[in-house]
Amino acid sequence: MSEFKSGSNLEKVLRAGHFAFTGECGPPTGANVEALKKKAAYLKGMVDAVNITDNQTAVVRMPSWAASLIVMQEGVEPNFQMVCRDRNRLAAQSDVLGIYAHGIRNMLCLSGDHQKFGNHPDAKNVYDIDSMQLIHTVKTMRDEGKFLNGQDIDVPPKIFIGAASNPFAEPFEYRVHRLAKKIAAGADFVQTQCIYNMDRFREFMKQAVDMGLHEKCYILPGVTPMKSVGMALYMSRSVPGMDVPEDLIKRLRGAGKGKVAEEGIRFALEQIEEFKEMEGVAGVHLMAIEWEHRVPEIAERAGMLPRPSV
Amino acid sequence: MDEFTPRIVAFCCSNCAAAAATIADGLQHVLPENVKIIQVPCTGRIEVLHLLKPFEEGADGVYVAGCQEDSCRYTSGISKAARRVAHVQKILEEIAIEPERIAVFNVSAGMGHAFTEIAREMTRKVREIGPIQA
Amino acid sequence: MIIAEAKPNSELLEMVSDCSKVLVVGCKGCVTVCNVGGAKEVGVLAATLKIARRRQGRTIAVDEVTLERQCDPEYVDEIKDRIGDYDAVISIACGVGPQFLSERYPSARVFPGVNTKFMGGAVAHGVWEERCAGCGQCVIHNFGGICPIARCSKSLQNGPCGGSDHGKCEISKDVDCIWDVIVRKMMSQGRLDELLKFRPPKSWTTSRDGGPRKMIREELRI
Amino acid sequence: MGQKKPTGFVMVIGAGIAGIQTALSLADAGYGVHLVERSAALGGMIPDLHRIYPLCACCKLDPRIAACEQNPNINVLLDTSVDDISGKIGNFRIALTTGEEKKELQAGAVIFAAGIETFQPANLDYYAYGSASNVVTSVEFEQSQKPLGPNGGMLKRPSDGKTPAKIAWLQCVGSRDINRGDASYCSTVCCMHALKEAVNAKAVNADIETTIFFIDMRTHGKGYENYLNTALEKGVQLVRSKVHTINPVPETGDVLMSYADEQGHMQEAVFDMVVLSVGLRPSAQAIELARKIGIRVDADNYVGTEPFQPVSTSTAGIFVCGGVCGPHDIAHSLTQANAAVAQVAAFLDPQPFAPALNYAAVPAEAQTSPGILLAYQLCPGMHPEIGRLVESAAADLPAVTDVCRLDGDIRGGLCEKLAQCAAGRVVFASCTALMHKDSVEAALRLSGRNPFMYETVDLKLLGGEPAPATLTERLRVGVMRAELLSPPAVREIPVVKHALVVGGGVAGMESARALSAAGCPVTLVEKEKVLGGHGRHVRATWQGLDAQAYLQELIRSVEQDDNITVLTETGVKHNRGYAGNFVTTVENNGRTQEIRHAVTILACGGDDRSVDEYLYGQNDRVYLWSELESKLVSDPAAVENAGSAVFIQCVGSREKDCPHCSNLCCSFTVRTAVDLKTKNPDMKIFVVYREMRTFGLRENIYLEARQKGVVFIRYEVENKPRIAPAADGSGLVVTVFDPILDRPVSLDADFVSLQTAIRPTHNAELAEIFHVDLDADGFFAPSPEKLKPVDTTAGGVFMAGLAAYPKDTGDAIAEARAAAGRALEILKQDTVQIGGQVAEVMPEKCAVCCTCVRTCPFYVPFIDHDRGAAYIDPALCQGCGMCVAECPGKAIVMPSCSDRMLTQMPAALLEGV
Repeated sequence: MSEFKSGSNLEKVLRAGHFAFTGECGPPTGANVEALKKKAAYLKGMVDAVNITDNQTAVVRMPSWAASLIVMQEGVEPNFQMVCRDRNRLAAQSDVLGIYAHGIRNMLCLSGDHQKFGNHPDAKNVYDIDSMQLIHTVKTMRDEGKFLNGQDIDVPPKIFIGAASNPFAEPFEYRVHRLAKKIAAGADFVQTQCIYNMDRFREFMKQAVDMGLHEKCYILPGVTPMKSVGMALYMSRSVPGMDVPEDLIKRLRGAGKGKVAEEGIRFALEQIEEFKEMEGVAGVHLMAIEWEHRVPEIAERAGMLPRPSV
Repeated sequence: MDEFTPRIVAFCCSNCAAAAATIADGLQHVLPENVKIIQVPCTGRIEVLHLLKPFEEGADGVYVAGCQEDSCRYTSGISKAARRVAHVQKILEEIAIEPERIAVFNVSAGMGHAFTEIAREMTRKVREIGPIQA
Repeated sequence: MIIAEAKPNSELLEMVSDCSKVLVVGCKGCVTVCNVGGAKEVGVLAATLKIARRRQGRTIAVDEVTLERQCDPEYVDEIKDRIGDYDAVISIACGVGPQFLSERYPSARVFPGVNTKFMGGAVAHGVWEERCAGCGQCVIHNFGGICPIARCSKSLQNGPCGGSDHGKCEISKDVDCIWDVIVRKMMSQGRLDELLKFRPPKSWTTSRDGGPRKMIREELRI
Repeated sequence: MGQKKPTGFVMVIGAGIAGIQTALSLADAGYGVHLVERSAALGGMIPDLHRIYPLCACCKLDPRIAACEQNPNINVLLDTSVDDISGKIGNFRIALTTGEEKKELQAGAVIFAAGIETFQPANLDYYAYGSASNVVTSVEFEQSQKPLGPNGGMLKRPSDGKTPAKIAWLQCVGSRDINRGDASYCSTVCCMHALKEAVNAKAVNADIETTIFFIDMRTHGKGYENYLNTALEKGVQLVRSKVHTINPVPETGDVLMSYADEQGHMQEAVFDMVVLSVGLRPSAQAIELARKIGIRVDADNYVGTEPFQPVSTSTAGIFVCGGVCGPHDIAHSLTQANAAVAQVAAFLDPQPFAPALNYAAVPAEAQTSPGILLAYQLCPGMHPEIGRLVESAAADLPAVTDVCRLDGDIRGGLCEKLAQCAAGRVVFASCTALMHKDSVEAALRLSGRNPFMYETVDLKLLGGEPAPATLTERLRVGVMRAELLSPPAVREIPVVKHALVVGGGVAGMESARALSAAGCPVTLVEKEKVLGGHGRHVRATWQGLDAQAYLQELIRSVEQDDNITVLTETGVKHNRGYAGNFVTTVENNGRTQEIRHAVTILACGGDDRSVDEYLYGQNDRVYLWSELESKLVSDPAAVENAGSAVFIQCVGSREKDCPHCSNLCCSFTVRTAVDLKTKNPDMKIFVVYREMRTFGLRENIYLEARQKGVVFIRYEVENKPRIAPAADGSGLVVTVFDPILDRPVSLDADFVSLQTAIRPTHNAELAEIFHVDLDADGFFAPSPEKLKPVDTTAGGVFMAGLAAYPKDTGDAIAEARAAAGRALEILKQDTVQIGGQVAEVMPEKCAVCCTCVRTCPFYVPFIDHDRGAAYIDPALCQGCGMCVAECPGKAIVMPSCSDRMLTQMPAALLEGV
């Protein structure tokens, strides 16, 4: 077996052929370390790594790198997220060096939500480089030991490079190609947008497998349990690129009062069961947004426990 | 105290003017003296500046009387005029003047009576708002 | 051309609140064509200022002039004999105009009467859209002749992002996702492979990021 | 235009309104015209009239007379009688006597326009005319109504100068009366004439009682029925009766009228004065001349014409119009005059005396000095004080440099004044100023001024009473507008020598044929698959001639005419441009094409309306009249063998939802009844009617029908006839209340024919496309300039046939040719002057931004790359001003409605508040 690219827990789990299970945690909108630690505690031992979001939805929060360090101290492996909206290429490369220096080994490269709908819509965005270029930059830094300008890096950062993919955004037929492009640019693993439309995801995965993308990269579909009918409707109507089938909404409605959340979790569990069997799927990325305390239960019921130790 | 008589300038197309003349001839319905008419071939000829000028000269109200939307001889004259009136309303609002001081009316051919009605209606409305200059 | 929009009259009124004699300067260039700074608008602004002042029970003298272009010194020069007569000069040209006026007439108080928006064109009468960001290094041939720098909200060169929603951008249902347009066009032309090529980070030295720009054509200099 | 024809002058005999119109039209079309008048003045009978229906038009004749006198192509010969005419078509020799002097003139064509005389009732003692001074003729009464007449417009009765409180009109004096009046026909005009006199009497004093004693109220013309209804609203009373005798009441000077009412009961009534509505007779001298030169004269002593050649005499090259060929109203006389022009143009090319009176091209530097001439004209009906007020108002207006009062000849008077003063602009104030637009423009042209530098001020509202404040304000605004005028450029645009005729019925085809004969190419557009229109349902003319044979010949000749392009199944989509240069888009099965043409004739037809009364649609023995006619054409035996028939008149007509009279239905009914009776004398025929309107010579067949035993029963609209299937199922029974018997009667009918209203079919749609107005009944409205019966409200657009108003085939043919005649006046010009209300681009200001290109509703502006600026073709510009308003660079101007005017008017107007 060849050398690990980063040696992160996530990389090891995946490389060992285990069905990976990652979680997600949003940093506080303040310096509330305790709250963060509390969230981390729910996740500890339940997942292989936790995505730490980067000013998600363009709302100012504790920085991703700082929160990553805190959860790491709590014994949880972070998956540091970085968006291109807020950094130019100088800051981006600098931050990569910084997180690596502090022991962070996973990084998810994103374009970032536009600031227009965040809490600072008057901000000027950066977008010096895009997510694709960020992936390529980190790869170049790691594998070639060079900055974007070609200058050598003293100690190159060994990062397990992640990318995002939205299998449902339009134009649909281009999505798998764009995934291929990200993999070519240097993505080691891919986490997708939350999946609800299983039919279309199956089709997407089939295309990916046909193109052999699963052999070049670990693909982790995203799962977000629906907490309520309102959430389902909001996701369906207001979140760009989200595909929530009408059947699912009906199913949640049919669950009856007080039982919708349970129905949402059941659907998530069914999804996870299917992903386990689906060709090319290497794990699941569980985005239990502001529902971290339910992760242990979901992990348990999904048969994900205990997490392998590698 | 004397009742305030608003000074009003009305822009009307030749179609309306003809209607007004007919009615005035036949039924003795004459325009109120405080309403002054400027006749144009079509209300589409009236510019934003033309609508502003009377206010600059001290008018308390301005209106445009044109054809029905679907019967403008020049097809889109009155709808153009209506948009310009809306634009002038926006300008008036921005400079803290009641936008209701300007309006647009549609008059069917042969509705001379309505034409004089409009003049009275506008006079009443502007009287309610009061003089443009305190 | 350069597209601009009129500033709210309330803002302009505030700008010149302490002035009693104002010159409104129009421009016969782009702003005339986009209906914001030509002779007609000069007249409208002048009348508006006068009406507003009348309402306040004050007077204001407003003169009007429309220059051929405010971005050439010869035309700016044309008002040299009268500019001293005014408390304020409102230029309703693009951002270039008031600056050329300020530079040429150091003692004049020059106010911008319009907000300069973007470089674009009329897609329909009364509807203008941005087309060019002036990045200084045109790359539209890589994208089916469509510029993602100017027209993608995130200026992505390897789009579209996950926010593309049924052909619309995540920022608004009224904004097309230009990457959706690019992808469909390239697909219809059978050139998808070109899009799959990785586009490395762009050099922004030629754009605004490279500092104030200047162009010298030696062969033209006198 | 066309093949070689002889050239020549034209002789017009008689200078009444018809003769004058003929001469002017011919001169406009390039002919040298000899206008011969027996009396010492032009004008004929019109100067005696107070008002001409429907509006005051007394001032319309004077400008025409002046135009005749001034036109170098009209040779006016007053005090001149025609002694003899010899030679033949293309080369007539006319022997004349002027005073004592005899001379001979040559002409290629002759038009008989010698007019009418009125019946002299002096011989009829039972009318007491001559013996009772308060019995006057309608002509005398009208003269006394004239404000400039002997009584100054105040009604006075002759015996004692007392203002009459009760006036009676007695109709049909010398008409519809073989026994005593020696004329069997109806004089057509007297009903309207009496109504007009009564209405005008009431206008002077609403308390005057006005009563009209009549047989049938014949208001069959365009707008006439409406006038009748208005008269009734104003309190004019009508008494259906037969007048027995009129006797003076010796002590009082009053007049006692004895009459039999409808039920035959004798009645008496006393009036302050009685007006005899005297009938019309053709000019005796003209008829004498006609007989002498061998022109056929008909039984009623009029020059004989055929319905299919309504203005032709029996001698080729000699035409006739006006009262000499029948008792006609003014509109019809003018229509005939224009038709005669078209007839002349068909075989004779113009030979002018002098180059046409072409207005010199307006020099670029036309005089447009800011000085204003205020010219005013006072209608005879106006208070003389108004003149003084105008003068004093003018004195307070500094911009007015000159003032003058015009009488009669507006153009001449203005020219004279302009020659003496330096004013560059004119403000013309008059009762209906718009009517004199042409005269004012012509005077400006002739005086080297820009013809569009004038404004009009309407004095009409001021009526008889002076209203100083209103008058002053109106003049002030008018003068101000004139001050703010900017001189528009005047351009010469070539006339497109092509005509468009819309509608392929009789009128459309006749127009096309007349234009083609005069050498003008025509495009004839018809919506349906075949030509013929409503004419396909017409069996016979009222004179009894075969209309189908005529129609087939007409269709054949139109289809074979190389000069006429017939487009069937084709609709009109769009029209723009000006008289002289129109562009019309037509569509055939989805394919569109553009036609360029100088003139348009709208002859888009009409149809008898369907109704849901009288069992129509429920019983197959009930026909609409068009259906009956079609049946008479296709299967006459079925109708002719019927045992009985009932004709019901005014069905769905002259009622609230369709108030006009359809004009020809009465004549149709009596014609059909006569023909059926001739074929089958045993057939019982009943005509159930409200008024029998067999006007003019049509009265003769009404008489014939009665003689043949056709029974006429009158009904009131409030008590309509009822119809039911016969009890034995054999036919129908019509029940009607007979006012003479004073009880209901039941009539058996094997079939019933319903004479329903004729209404226009496509007018609404075409009015919009061709920018013309409709009248209250949905027919094309006549030009506001009056006395132009075939002109629509838009220049260069004419009307003919049922779309203009219901009329029979003969009248439709006359009208169609008249429309062609009017059209030829434009087509014969090489150029037209365009200016006035058009937008113009000033290239130096144009930013070529395309705003005008995008905003013009008619797609006229385009970017002319050679000029580097937008260009607006003045010949196509419709003058709405949209582009002027939209242009962001203020590069488009419209002198007739300038920014200067619109921005300065508010201040000036508000000054007056």
